[in-house]
Amino acid sequence: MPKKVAYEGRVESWSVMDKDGKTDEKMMPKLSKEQVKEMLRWMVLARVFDDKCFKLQRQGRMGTYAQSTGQEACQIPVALAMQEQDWVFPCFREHPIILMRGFPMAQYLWYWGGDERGMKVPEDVNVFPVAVPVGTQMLHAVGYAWGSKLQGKDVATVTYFGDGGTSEGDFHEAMNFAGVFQTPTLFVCQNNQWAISVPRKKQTRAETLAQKALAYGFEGIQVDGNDVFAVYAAAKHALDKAHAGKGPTLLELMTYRMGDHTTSDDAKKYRPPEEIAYWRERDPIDRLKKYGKANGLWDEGFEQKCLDDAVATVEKAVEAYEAFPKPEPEDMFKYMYKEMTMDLTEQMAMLKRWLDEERQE
Amino acid sequence: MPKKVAYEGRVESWSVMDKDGKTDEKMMPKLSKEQVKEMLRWMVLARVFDDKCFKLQRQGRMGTYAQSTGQEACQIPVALAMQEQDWVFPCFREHPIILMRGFPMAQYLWYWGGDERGMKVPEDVNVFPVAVPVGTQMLHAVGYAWGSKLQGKDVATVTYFGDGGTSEGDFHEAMNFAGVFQTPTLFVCQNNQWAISVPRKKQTRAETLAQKALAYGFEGIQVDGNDVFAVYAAAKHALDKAHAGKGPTLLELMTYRMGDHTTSDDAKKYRPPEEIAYWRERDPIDRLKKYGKANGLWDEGFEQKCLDDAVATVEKAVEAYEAFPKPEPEDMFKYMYKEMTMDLTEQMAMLKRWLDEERQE
Amino acid sequence: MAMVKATLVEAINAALRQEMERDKRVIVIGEDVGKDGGVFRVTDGLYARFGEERVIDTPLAESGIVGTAIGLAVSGLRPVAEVQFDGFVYPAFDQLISHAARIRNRSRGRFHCPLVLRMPYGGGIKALEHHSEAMEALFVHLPGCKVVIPSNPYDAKGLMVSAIREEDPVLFLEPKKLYRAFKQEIPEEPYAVPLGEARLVREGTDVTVVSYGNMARVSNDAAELAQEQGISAEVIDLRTVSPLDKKAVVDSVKKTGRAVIVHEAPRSCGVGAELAATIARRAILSLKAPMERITGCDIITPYPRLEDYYLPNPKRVLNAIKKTMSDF
Amino acid sequence: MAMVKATLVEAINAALRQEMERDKRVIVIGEDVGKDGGVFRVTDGLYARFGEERVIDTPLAESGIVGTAIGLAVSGLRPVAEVQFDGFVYPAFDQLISHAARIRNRSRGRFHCPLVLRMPYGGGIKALEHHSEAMEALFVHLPGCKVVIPSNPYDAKGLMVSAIREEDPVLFLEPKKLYRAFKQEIPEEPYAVPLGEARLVREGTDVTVVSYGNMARVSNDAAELAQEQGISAEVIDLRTVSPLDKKAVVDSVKKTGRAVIVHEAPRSCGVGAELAATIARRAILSLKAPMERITGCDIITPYPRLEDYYLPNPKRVLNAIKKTMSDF
Ligand SMILES: Cc1ncc(C[n+]2csc(CCOP(=O)(O)OP(=O)(O)O)c2C)c(N)n1
Ligand SMILES: Cc1ncc(C[n+]2csc(CCOP(=O)(O)OP(=O)(O)O)c2C)c(N)n1
Ligand SMILES: [Mg+2]
Ligand SMILES: [Mg+2]
Repeated sequence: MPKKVAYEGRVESWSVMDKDGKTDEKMMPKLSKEQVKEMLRWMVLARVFDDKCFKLQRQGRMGTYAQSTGQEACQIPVALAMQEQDWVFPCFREHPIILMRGFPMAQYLWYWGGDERGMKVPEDVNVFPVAVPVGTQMLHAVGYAWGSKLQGKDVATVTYFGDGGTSEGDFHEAMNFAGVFQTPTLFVCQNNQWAISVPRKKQTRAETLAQKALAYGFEGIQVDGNDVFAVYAAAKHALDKAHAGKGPTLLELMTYRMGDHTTSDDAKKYRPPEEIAYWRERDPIDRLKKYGKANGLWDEGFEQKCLDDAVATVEKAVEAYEAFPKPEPEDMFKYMYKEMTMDLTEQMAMLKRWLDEERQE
Repeated sequence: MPKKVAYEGRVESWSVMDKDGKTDEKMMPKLSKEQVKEMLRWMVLARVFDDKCFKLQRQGRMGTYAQSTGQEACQIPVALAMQEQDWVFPCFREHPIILMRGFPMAQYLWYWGGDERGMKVPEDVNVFPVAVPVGTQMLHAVGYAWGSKLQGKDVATVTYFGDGGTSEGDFHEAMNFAGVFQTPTLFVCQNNQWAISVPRKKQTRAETLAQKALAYGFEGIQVDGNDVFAVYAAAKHALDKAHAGKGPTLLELMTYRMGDHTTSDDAKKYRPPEEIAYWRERDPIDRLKKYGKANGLWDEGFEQKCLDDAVATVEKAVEAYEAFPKPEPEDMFKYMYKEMTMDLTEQMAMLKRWLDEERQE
Repeated sequence: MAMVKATLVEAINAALRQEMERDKRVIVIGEDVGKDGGVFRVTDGLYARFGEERVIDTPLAESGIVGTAIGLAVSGLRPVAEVQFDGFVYPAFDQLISHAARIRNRSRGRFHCPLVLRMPYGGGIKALEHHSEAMEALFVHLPGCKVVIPSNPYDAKGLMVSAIREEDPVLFLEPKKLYRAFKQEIPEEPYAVPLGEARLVREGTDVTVVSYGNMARVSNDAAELAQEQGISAEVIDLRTVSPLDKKAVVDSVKKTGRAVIVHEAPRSCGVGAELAATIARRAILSLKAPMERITGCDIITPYPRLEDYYLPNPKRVLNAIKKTMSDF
Repeated sequence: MAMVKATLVEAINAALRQEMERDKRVIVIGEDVGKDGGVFRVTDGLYARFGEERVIDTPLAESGIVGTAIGLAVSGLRPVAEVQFDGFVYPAFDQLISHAARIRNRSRGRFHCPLVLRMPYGGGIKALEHHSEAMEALFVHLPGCKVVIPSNPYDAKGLMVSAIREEDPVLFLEPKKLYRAFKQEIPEEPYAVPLGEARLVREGTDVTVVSYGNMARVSNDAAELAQEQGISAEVIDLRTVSPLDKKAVVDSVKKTGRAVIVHEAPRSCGVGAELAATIARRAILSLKAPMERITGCDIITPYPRLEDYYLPNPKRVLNAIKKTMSDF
């Protein structure tokens, strides 16, 4: 009758490749040569895209932008592990996976350029709109997965959030609903060590973020998030479970936000340079390049071609982005409801009058 | 480099006394004979109070009421373990601890009779008002503990909530803030197996509620909540920690809501009678009585006196409750702000005019 | 058409049942909506009839209910979610305002959210704190949801049918006071009452009384008292406060020249303010007297002992009607 | 009195610093308020000056910030909490409405909640979605909080000093567009501008323009344009929208006989509706023309590309002013 153990839980930590690109064969997931090359191509494209967006913002050609540099390996392998019918419910730093899931790049730029039409997701792209309020999107992912399950559809959902996002009440409610209804949902926490200026250790007292899954009765795994192979293996494991009806999984991907929080932020105010140097040595693209070279998957020519192709793709998208005509003021009214209400019709007319009057003077 | 263990956590389960009142001496907390008797006295009083409130409601002499019968041992020992300067932040089923902390019984009845003056807590009673919105009060307890700590005061806070309450986002945010700021807070979850008609196992997939503490990096303990000694031991342990600056603790007290959810509910619609029978055999008062008798702490005369005293106390309080004059309509306006705004002054005058007009006709 | 006598609870229950029969995408979720049938028994019998895959008890978490309902809706279902009491909608406010109300606009029509969020609404039943709120104005002010508040079983059923068939989020606020207050003959078959159209409860010539929910009944009682005193009051029941049928209100005031607006929600920035502002803009030249607003005060809804003082009643409305009869 | 030139950011920063020096119970909490000094740098330097026990970065959780701030306040401190942007206050809505706003009333004065909740407010800076909201009406409608929206550095400092010294919760909404728009001479020393008193920005005789926040500036610009056209507009800056200084507004309209109300929040059930309803009740006989409301539309605040169409501007206000000049 004395003290007994009522519960024991544990969290594994997965990594496959070290910082020099050497892999642990026992842990190495099955991936074809072509798949590995595909990952490199997408990661390079994402990096080039990111650099370009940063520059566009600085040149006043785009609005506030949140860079993903350094976090590519948290996303590209997940896209690879997903089935076609699966959905992504992103936060706002998920450019790599959004693009790899087929979102047209030029249109995606419209969004960051401040145009709602950027989030008129094409019908065949299984991505939900960018969610700006931190923590809110996970519930949508759980609801979508739950709904698919109720309809007998074999669809898993993947939702992204940061270390900071785990503090919001909605994270808790999403994880709990996922556990209770055993929804096929993969929760991907990109633990990039910072929520703007707040370091991970001030965000929660928990030793790992992965262990938060224990509170909901499902599996959490901590993964080297700058290691494409570890991320792929963990995502595959979680998605296989999801598709097999075995419920949700939380992955904590250990990574680093290499840039400022957004183009409005100046991380120098709060981050030590040593930390950045530490993580620069663990750059996910460099690691994959080392692996590829050491294993005879590619040479420098291939890498250069990845880069050249990426630059060309991005430049073309930017051109299309900038050529896009301005939205019409009517658009502000037309999508409030399926049919415009009388009030909105009147207000739209009123606004038109105002605009006419303003133009006249 | 392969799979490593990133985290291991465990939750203990504590119990001291079995259902027949036999205790495990190794686990038995230090309590004087007088303290044990005090616990019985208060538990009996709480039970008598509860029965009376139920009847008052049925007779139309009081409003909707939430019974605490069966959960006395979750509260009385905690009050005993608290220091005088500590505070309670209750939910709505905490009559036993609220009364034991010194809240005048007649005034407490006003609250349940639908009169705000019932929650004008006396200056020397360290109890925060009843919180009706589930899950919200824990944040206040954490804030109060945090504030006391910042002011260098040695105050711990105790907050109560149910199994259902653990599902709200605010529970998560409260637990997380408590962990991060290491506030001297005792989280008491009365797991009475039901949240109205929703059984514990549909509330969360977690095997225990206590393990939810692991997500915030602090200790959670599952305790037999119908065992005064186990609850006392666990509360004392947690409060000693809190006062020693060692942060928060979560206790999951395993108990049972013997009555309906409230006087508006009919639990027969959703609960099996066997379950009630099972728990009736584990009644916390009966168990303590058996212990007291077996250990020569008291005889039936003492028990009868507890009961008689309780009845007398409650009857007196009910008399005072019913003799209390009606509140004035002005009261609705006077406590909105420290000073009434111009608008409120006008609205109060308007209301008075209305009432005059209504009376005239 | 076969008719049945039904309370408001029964009318909504029938709408839910029939729509669930008609369309298997319709599901019901919420706290205690299953076996228990909801704390007011509005979902009674649905669990037995449709099973636990379509009538689902959720954990106790309102943001979770609304947030997952958004996902359910986007996935192709038509969730009818319940918040157990009006006062507990606030935890879900962010999901409602930041997501349910915006998904169509944010995605320029690619996604939309056919979600009905039901909740027991308003005062008058002497309940605990937070169980008697009237917060409709929040959802009138922040756009993207429609907001329905029925005043009788007939409308309740028809409006619920429409709400379920809507392609956008609808808040369906059910006046607790009316749940079992009276029965009314309603068609047994499903029928739709359109959202956004006020109902003329009673024709009159001297003054227009605009209201909704339980206050529509209070207003009608007041109109009857007024009739006894020779005043002919026209009573308009808005039925939905978003969209607001301003035309019906303005036309009536243009006819009568006087207006009394009645609601139980707090006064400042309430629906009454919007109506008064609208009338002042569009019918000011018709006004023969200042408009009167009979509303809740700008205070916390009082507990039962003071509640009767707080809630507008027929006498109060009658006095306002009489006041408008003294012209400028 | 020594004067300094300050932006709105600097003015609020000075108020915070000086009040923290005066009263050691004042603490600052929020996301990134510490080393980072807040995303708009409003709390810049406070962390260095007062240390991590008084300037505290919290986890990313708005309900947690407001909920614990309530406890902090009741424990004897005077928290100044920050929500990082107006659009992120909704997760804290329940704690604000159900608790901060009610604790005094619920306990009949035994407890109260001296909490200041600051947040960057409103549009005009071409920000991402949810970063340009104007949701003040919610807190005017549901009572228990005071709501301040300054339009210039002088008022901002004085109002912040008052807010911190208040015994009840104050929402302090800081117009982003004005953060660094201009500098103004303000006293170096602390001074208090009382809550609930409007400011007469500009006297006039023909029409009253009522506004607050950035729109007070827009209104003043419009008044200048009107002046050029021979119209004398009186401009009132409400400064606090709860309590509302209705007297100032009504008195002015009684004088001018015309009213234009300007805000950037959505129109329906906004502060403008309340003002129009109030004027229609109390000054209707003085009105020479229908009132005009120039407000945001009942739509989701658009993204940067369409934002300029949405936000009221001086020309729009001028046109409304001119419209009121054509009498009935
Ligand atoms: C509800 C809410 N609060 C605050 C913000 C402002 N904000 C945007 S991102 C961010 C930090 C997010 O940190 P994390 O979740 O770790 O994601 P990361 O930015 O590191 O990818 C904050 C505070 C927001 N967008 N939503
Ligand atoms: C936010 C909120 N949602 C819903 C309710 C209605 N409600 C009151 S008590 C309750 C169940 C509470 O269950 P639990 O937390 O287990 O406490 P217990 O009643 O069992 O003591 C519900 C759903 C509420 N009061 N607050
Ligand atoms: Mg982060
Ligand atoms: Mg329970």
